[in-house]
Amino acid sequence: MTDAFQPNLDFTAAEQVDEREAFVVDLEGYEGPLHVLLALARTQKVDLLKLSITRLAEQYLAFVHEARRRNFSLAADYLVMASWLAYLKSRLLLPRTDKKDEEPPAEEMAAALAFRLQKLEAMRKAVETITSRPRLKRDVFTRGDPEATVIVPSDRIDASLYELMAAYVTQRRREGQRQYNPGQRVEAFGLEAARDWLRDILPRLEQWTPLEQVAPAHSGTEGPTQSSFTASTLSASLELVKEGAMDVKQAEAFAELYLKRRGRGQPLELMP
Amino acid sequence: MIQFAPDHGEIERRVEALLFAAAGPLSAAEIGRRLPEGADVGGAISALRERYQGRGVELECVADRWRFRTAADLGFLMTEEREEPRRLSKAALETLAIIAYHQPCTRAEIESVRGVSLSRGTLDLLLEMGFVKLKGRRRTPGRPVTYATADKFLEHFSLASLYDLPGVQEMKAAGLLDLSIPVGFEVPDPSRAGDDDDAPLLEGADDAPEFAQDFVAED
Amino acid sequence: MIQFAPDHGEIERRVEALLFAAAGPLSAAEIGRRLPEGADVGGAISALRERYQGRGVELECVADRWRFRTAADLGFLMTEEREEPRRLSKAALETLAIIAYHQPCTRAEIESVRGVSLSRGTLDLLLEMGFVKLKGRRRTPGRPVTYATADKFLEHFSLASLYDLPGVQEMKAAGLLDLSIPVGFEVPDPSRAGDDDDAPLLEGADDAPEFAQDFVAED
Repeated sequence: MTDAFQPNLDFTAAEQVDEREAFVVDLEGYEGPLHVLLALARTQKVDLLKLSITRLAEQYLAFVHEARRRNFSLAADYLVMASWLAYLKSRLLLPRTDKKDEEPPAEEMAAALAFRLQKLEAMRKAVETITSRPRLKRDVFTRGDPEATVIVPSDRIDASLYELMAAYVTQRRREGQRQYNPGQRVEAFGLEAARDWLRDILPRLEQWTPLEQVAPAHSGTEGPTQSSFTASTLSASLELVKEGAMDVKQAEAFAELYLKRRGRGQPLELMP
Repeated sequence: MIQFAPDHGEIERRVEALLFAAAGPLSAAEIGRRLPEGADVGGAISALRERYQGRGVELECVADRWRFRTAADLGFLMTEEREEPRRLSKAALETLAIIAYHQPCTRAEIESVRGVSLSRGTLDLLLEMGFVKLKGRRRTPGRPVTYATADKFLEHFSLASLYDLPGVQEMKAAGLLDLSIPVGFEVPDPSRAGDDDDAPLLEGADDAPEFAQDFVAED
Repeated sequence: MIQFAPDHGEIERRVEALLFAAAGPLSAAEIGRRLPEGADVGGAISALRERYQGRGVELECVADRWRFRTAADLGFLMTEEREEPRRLSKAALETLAIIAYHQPCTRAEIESVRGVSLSRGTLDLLLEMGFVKLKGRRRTPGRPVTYATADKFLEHFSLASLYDLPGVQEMKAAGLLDLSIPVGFEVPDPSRAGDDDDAPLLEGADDAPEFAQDFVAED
């Protein structure tokens, strides 16, 4: 059965055979089993729906055989397709049993395969027709120099879901890198903690105390830096000032800052 | 400046000026918004289209919007303006075509038409180029995301709308754009085999290459 | 394609196309260089000038160079203000993405993901565009305002609900998470942000229902 076709797959024979009939085993040229099947089906030169599936199966199996003989490492999907086609072919050739079968009739499966090939072929043709259309910036050109005051279609915002996704992932990646890099890690004295710290020592702040003395002291190499302690303590103290729990004063810009608990009924002290 | 009740000719002039000045295609509504109430934008566009017919510059409809562009047969003159097109691989073009003709469709459906799994980079290139967009989710189990073409696809290939895709009516009539697989039809789909319990089958095939040869040998 | 001895009409077409597609004004010599030897550029320009006389677009000469421009009396059509930006800035898009996936979230949380402080205009712009809305206040010290996406966000991105936002699977499928998925990378599902699992924390929520939803146990 395969005799009629087999020579075409043979490389030595292929050289003597008419180019159009030669079917050279070149896996690189194919995307997958369906693409190979489509190429094979074309050699039958019939309407894809009237395709001889048995013949197609033979051709494909011969193709796989040849490819393997030539030491191509065949992808699993080629082999899966081969076994399925062999199975389909055997079912098509065997006399039909009337036994209640769970599977659909082989003819139906064959027709469906032909349909799939037809569909792929249609898409192939579509690619050809679409790409032969006049293409922007290759065949047709829009205004090279639109007027300075461009009319911007105002009801459109150019942002696709893809861009949104991409923007999200980029940032999360950045975030991951930031957190992963220990060298860049800056441990800060949290505002929360600063507030708690202040509330704790507030009762003791009866006198004007410099900010530096109020802020927790940096110890060892671990933990937040002294400037973080100072900055957070200042921020937290301003909140407490706003709440009316304490006062703050500074003689002039860059001068020492003093903090003090606000006494009940005590008038706001003027700056010295 | 004629501000009140401009006649047809004046409306046509204004539409012409707007389309010329615009950086991108404009819809009739977008044009109309800049014209006096009740202006016959459609009529003006038809008149302009006729006027520019066969000229070096033509008026065309892309993605339901209008734009002036150079005549297709004069592309060879624009050596300086031409941009080296980003070459799309065969796989990318096929994927684009499948999405264009079947939209909205899922990744699995694209893979099922092509019979191979989509390699990395194929879809994201199309997405990045703005030819394809995420459309929504299929209301089926797993709620897969669906893809559709974006306006830029139509603009790039000078298509007025999706109805103008070459051969779309014929394909539809022939039932070729149906994504539902015929009842009981199961071609092994390796692209999806990895995702479920078919995985052992694949491993088996890899480990035992004789597997297929056996069938061939028996022939 | 007429390559040999194109007639006057054809030369005129070509000059028209060249002037239209050029990024700046062209001199007669520059045009002539792209036309067949001996083509009457001057004649073509005169003919075009006459053809466009009184139209919405005119051919004008500046410093011995030629260009198309919209008729001077139609300038008023072009001075329209932009109503909305055409493209979202990178910062705006990134901010929108974080709000979409992490909503409701506070300004500080957005900044913590982005690693940079948020400029005032970014959030305002998103609010103004209706993509984002104020959601409530976090019940943490300082009671920071939380942000969430508004309906217009769903509309613009054609999403039926927040449940339809692409998740990790789609990000992978789009090739965005190909190589180095950060350890522990998870994309929150914003559609579940509203789940009221924190029942004990609902006290006092009567007057401000959003607060409860926004609450995140920080300890």
